[in-house]
Amino acid sequence: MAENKESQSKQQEEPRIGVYICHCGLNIAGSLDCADVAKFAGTLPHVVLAQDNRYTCSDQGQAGIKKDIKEHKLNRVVVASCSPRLHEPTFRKACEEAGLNKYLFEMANIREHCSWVHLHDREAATEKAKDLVKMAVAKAALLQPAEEAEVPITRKALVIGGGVAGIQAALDLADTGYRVYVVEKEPSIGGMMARIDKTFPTMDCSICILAPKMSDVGHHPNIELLTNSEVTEVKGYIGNFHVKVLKKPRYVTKDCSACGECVKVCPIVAPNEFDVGLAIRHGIFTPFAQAVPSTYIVDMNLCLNKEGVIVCDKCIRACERQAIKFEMKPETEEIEVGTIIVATGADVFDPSVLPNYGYGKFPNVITSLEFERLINAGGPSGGHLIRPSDKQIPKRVAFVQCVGSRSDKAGKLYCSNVCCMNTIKDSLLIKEHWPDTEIYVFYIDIRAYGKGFEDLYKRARGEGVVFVRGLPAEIKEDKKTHNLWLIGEDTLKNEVYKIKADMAILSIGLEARKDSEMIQRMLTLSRNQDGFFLEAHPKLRPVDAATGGIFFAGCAESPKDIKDSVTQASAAAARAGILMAKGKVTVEAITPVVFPEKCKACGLCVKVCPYNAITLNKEKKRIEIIQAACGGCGTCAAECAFGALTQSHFTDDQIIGQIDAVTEHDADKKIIAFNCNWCSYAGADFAGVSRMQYPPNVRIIRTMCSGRVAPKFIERAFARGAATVLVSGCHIGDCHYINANYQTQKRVERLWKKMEQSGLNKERLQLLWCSAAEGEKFASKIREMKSTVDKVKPEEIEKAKEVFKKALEGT
Amino acid sequence: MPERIRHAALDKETIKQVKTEIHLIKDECKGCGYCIEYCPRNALEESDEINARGVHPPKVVDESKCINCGFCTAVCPDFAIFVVEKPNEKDEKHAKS
Amino acid sequence: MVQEMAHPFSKYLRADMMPHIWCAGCGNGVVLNCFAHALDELQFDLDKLVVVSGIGCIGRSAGYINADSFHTTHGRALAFATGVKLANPELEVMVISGDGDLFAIGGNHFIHAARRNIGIKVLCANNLNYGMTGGQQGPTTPLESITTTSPYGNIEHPFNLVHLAAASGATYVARWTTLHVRRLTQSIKRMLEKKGFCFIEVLSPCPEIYGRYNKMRSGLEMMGWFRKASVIDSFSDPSKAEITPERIAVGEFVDVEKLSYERMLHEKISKINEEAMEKVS
Amino acid sequence: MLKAKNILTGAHFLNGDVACAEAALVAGCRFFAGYPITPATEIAETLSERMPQLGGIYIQMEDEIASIAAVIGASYSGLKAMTATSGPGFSLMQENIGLAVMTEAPCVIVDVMRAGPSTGQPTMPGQQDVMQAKWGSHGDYGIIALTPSSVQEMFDLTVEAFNLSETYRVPTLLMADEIVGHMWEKVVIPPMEKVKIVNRKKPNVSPGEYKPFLPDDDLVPPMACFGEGYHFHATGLTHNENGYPRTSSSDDQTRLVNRLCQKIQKNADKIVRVEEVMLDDADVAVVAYGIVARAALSAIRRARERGIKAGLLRLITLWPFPEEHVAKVAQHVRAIAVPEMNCGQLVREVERAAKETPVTFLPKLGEEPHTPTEILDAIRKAA
Repeated sequence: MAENKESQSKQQEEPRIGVYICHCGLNIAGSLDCADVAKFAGTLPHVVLAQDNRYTCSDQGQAGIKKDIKEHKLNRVVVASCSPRLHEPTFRKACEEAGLNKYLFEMANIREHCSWVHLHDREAATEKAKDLVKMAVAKAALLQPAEEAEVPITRKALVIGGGVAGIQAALDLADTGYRVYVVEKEPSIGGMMARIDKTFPTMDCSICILAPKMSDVGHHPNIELLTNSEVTEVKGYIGNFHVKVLKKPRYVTKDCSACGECVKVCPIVAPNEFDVGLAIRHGIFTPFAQAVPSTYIVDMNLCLNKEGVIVCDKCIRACERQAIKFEMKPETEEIEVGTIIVATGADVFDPSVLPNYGYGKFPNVITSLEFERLINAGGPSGGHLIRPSDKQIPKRVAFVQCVGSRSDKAGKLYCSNVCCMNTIKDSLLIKEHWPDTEIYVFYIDIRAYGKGFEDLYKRARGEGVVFVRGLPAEIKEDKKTHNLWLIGEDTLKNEVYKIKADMAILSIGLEARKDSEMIQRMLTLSRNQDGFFLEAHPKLRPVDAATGGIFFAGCAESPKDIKDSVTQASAAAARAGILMAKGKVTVEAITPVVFPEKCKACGLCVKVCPYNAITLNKEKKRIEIIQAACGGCGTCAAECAFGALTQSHFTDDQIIGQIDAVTEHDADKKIIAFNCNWCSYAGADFAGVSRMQYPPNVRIIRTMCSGRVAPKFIERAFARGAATVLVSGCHIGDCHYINANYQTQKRVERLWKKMEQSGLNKERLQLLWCSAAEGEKFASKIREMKSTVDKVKPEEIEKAKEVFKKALEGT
Repeated sequence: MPERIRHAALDKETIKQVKTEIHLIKDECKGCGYCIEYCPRNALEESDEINARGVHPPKVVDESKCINCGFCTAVCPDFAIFVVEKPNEKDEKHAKS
Repeated sequence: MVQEMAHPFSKYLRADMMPHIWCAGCGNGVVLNCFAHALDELQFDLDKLVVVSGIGCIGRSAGYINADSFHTTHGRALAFATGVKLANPELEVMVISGDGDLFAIGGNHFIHAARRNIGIKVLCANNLNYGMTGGQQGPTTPLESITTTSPYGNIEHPFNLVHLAAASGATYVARWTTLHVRRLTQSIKRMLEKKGFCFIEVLSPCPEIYGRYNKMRSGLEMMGWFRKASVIDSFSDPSKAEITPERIAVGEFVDVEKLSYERMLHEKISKINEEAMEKVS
Repeated sequence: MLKAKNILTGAHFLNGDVACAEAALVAGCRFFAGYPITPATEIAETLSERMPQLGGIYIQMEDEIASIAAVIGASYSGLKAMTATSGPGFSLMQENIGLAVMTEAPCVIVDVMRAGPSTGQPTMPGQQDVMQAKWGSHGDYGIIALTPSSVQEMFDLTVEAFNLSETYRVPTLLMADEIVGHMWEKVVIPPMEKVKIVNRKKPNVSPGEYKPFLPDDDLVPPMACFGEGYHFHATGLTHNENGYPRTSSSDDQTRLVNRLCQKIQKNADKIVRVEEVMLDDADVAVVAYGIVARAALSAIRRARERGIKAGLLRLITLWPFPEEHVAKVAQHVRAIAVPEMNCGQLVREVERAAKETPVTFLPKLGEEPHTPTEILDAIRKAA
């Protein structure tokens, strides 16, 4: 409590606030008037300096702030720019370097929450920006300096995904000496690289260079490999993640010697997913020869032995080691890690959605991935490029580029990054085996930007591969011969082409994993509009997630080739390693502050604390806080009826300051939103990043957890004439603070009852569970509430003011 | 693996399809129906005929469905059904030549 | 579809005793089938096998197996088998009998044979009632089951046989149902490989008698119950393996090594004789 | 295997139970299963020490039912097997004595009779089980029962019991009494080669042809044992010559039960043994067995001193009952006296055989058998 007194003394000194409005190039300035906002900021209380600049986050932007702190004796700084989830750490650092306690810095999010979501209403956006700045300034005036506590970091890492990126990251960390858990949902690690034949530009055999790394992972004393497993729950925070992993049964134990006798007798046959179905596998199988672990696996969807009844025991008899155990059950392993590397990879585009290319209809139209299996000596055709229709080696082969990439009509807008070079490599492979094959490549642009790429491209041209600019409009098939016609326009010659080919290979793009959203929710990550995970900073923190202690590697973050994946993996490993080497991390000073004189020792806060960080000392009739155990949700402060508890940096005064600022005028047109930092605030960010447009009426107040939102805040908003209030948090069960959002639900429900009893339209108070992935859910909720705002009559506003007037007392 | 499978396997001919003979000792059957109920391939069904014990013994719906898992043999309380694997034609040919 | 061929297991059965006397859907045939199957897989030397049974439906199985066999008085199979095994330890002595025979009238012999760890292998077909005498309540009849002597519902707590066997000192204890034919067969093989006292309980449908009174009129219905309720819970605590309508814990519960009675006995005999010889010389 | 101590020979001072145990070993018994009970316990105790020394099996079972069942099992495994008990245990064994009869399992059951009924007087003598010996198990069957009146005879008859049991494939009972069992006397055991030992008939046909219950002319089927490759079946159910159950055929029932009775009846002359003392000119005969016969012997001697022509017919075989011998004696004497340590059991058989000749019965209960004087008085009255 000493700290508290000290801060009170600090409070005495007059706040001198500097406000910086960032243009972020045109990201902000493009849709609102930054100069006007800055001018307005200058008029606000305690503001001694307000300016707008192009990139506040740039070095010179930061230098400016530092200079001003010294010259203008600023003791508070407000930057209005992007999401604090992105740049708060940057600016806090700048303040510290200038000798200002970083807790005296505040941000207004006028990009994700304003300019990007109100692209077409400059005036409203500008007004909203002013409000957001006003709120920030109001809070800033009440900010207090704080010292951060240190928490230990568990020196163990979790790597999600066992592709080449995950493998590299795991090996780097394990070699550094950290314990690493690798979780892979497929039966074997290896990922996409294991399925590719050769790598560009060096043309090495892909599996030949990968297999040794795979077995290193399998045998490394510091690595625990969990295949056929999925991460089902992640709780905790940087340095202290509690992870649940579901280990699905293989029905084959480690005793398996991979002799393959079981496969010979298994009566069940199915397409092998690893070969994209071009080869068959059995009910018991190993996906490919070099699989790690080599332990076989039973596909229970196909196996005849269901519900614990062994109908067919051929494999059991065939297995000398008696390694087949149909008794195996799913197990959940709980692990504690300090850092997490997300290397979940990417899916490939499914071209069957493009009717004009006839994929799925015409047997001789295949994807580049299927090609990799065909040309692979270990593949279904033993390395012979044959046409599915007649198993003949094609004389004329066509490659079609950008299938599912760079298109606003079919597939994704972005360039998938690897397809050009992959096709060039593939064309050379064909030439190598069957030199007189005629090869056509239909493209938009050839992107051979990387080291050695251009040479490879030249070589392909040299070998007579014909590059035709202009994708085919359609592919036709000769029903009898199954030969193909590719018809389109050559945009260089400006003439229509109709080229016959025995086989067409669709160079399919990469897209975000279908299950990315699950990972996003569990780890409270952000994604860009293409669905790939969003790094903390595109330039300066390219492998960090916004959430501390989490890093990205490989295609999970964006499409990239093997080299880049490996590079990023090593980078992620290094970043995680730094944290774990330090062994401790400072946590934000957002723990509770107690005012003993007000405490009645009722023990309500003790009950609601998810971390049992509060104890009730019955003799002394007071509560005690265990700072280290506190997660910083603030739900205790929200629960205390006597104002004996508050959360530092999110104090009652500060939040009420924000509420009062925003409700000063036009309150009856506004939606006061309380968003939790981890899910719903990130969700609102996601809406911004995805440029989802919604009405400008909403003003978001950020709390760490929706559990911090005390009823009195909501009541005060209504008492000051707000039209509507939104309380938004993580989904029940996904709460970043274990279960603090149960309290949110209880409190809102209590208020609804109160509103009903006092004849208020309870629709004016909304509760929204919104994950970081649900930008659209947030946007549509705002649209919905806008219509409520329009419906609310003045007398209803007045009535609410009356009902909740007690909320105006105190503070 | 997430990709949807669009092409038939190239090596599907190479898979030996087990050929089996299902032997029914009809008059031993007491008609419990276990073989019919638990055949994973539904290769059996109750016949209309009435055997020496006055019950309907099973009949083979489609022998090609049978993959010789042998469960009927193992679960029959009356030793009234068993399956033997026919030698694969190809092998036979090899054997002959 | 042909008929001439002989059933693969026919050589393990006494052709002139077939067909067996059991009802349609009775699980005893399945138990017999699995036993024959296990013998076949082990290529077991039938000259070394003695099958001993007690009284009850399954008691007839001794007569059906083509090996030396003896059909004793009610409850005494184990006592008789004890004499057989001790008199000629080379023999594999297999007791196949029912829950009533082994655990009501024969209960005392069971716990003592298990306690001594004499190398007898017990295969118990548990049909939850006295089938041969028309379906009376017995030591394994579930609570509230209707039988001809518990017309108002059984109020006697049934034995949990695997718990009883484990507590009495058996070195191998397993429970399966007649639906788990593969695992049962493997269990029987395991049992035949072991040296000490072994016990396998097989839940066996009795549709004609038990089922008739308990809403499971067909073997299929009783097998359906096994399928629904069976939970494979190997090496879990046998004391928690009571059979209830909702849950039938199946699996292997005990598999330990312990010197068998006959082994200890014959070691003693050699020991005292060697000592005596030394004294003489 | 090596024998630590060979079987006992020569003259020894033993009690009846020990003599019985030693005799069993001489007879080739290598399996004993029993349950402690007074006054037979010493037989078990002796064999628990002696069996292992000869490589035989001693096991104490959980009760007498188990004991007799194990004995039958051991017999089918090819060993000569025995159990020993007294009244209560004998009652428990009855059902499986029936099984031994039905499955024709050679085995010996020693009943050292004590005073019943029920627990009665465990340490006191009695002759109250002699009828149970014949009729104890349900159904009709033939059985052999011997009764010793001295420790030497305890030895001799135990050997005899095994021989008969092996010869006729029938459980054979040695009906001793507490006094004979606990009495110490000199016993002379001849050298092995002088002792007559009989072993069961083995089949001389191939397993294929073997019918386990197809009798020879002596009505006794040769006996294969477990593990000899004959793959035969035996059951307590009525069975045919193959040993297969025949639960509803009256022919099989009649054929089997008749043979089980007749193989004893028809061979009775070969089985039955009695001792006749001074009967040739006797006017009064005493018919006695077991320890009582010894009092009877001195009684007839004292009668002769007093000029009464008395003689003794001592029954050694109780079952089959020595009918001819009694009838023959009855024809020459005026009266017969039958002293028994019960309320009148075997006397009924004597009356049946004696036809018109009057029979007086001397019952006796309690710790002492009849005194010679008591029997002498009876002889006087009869004379």
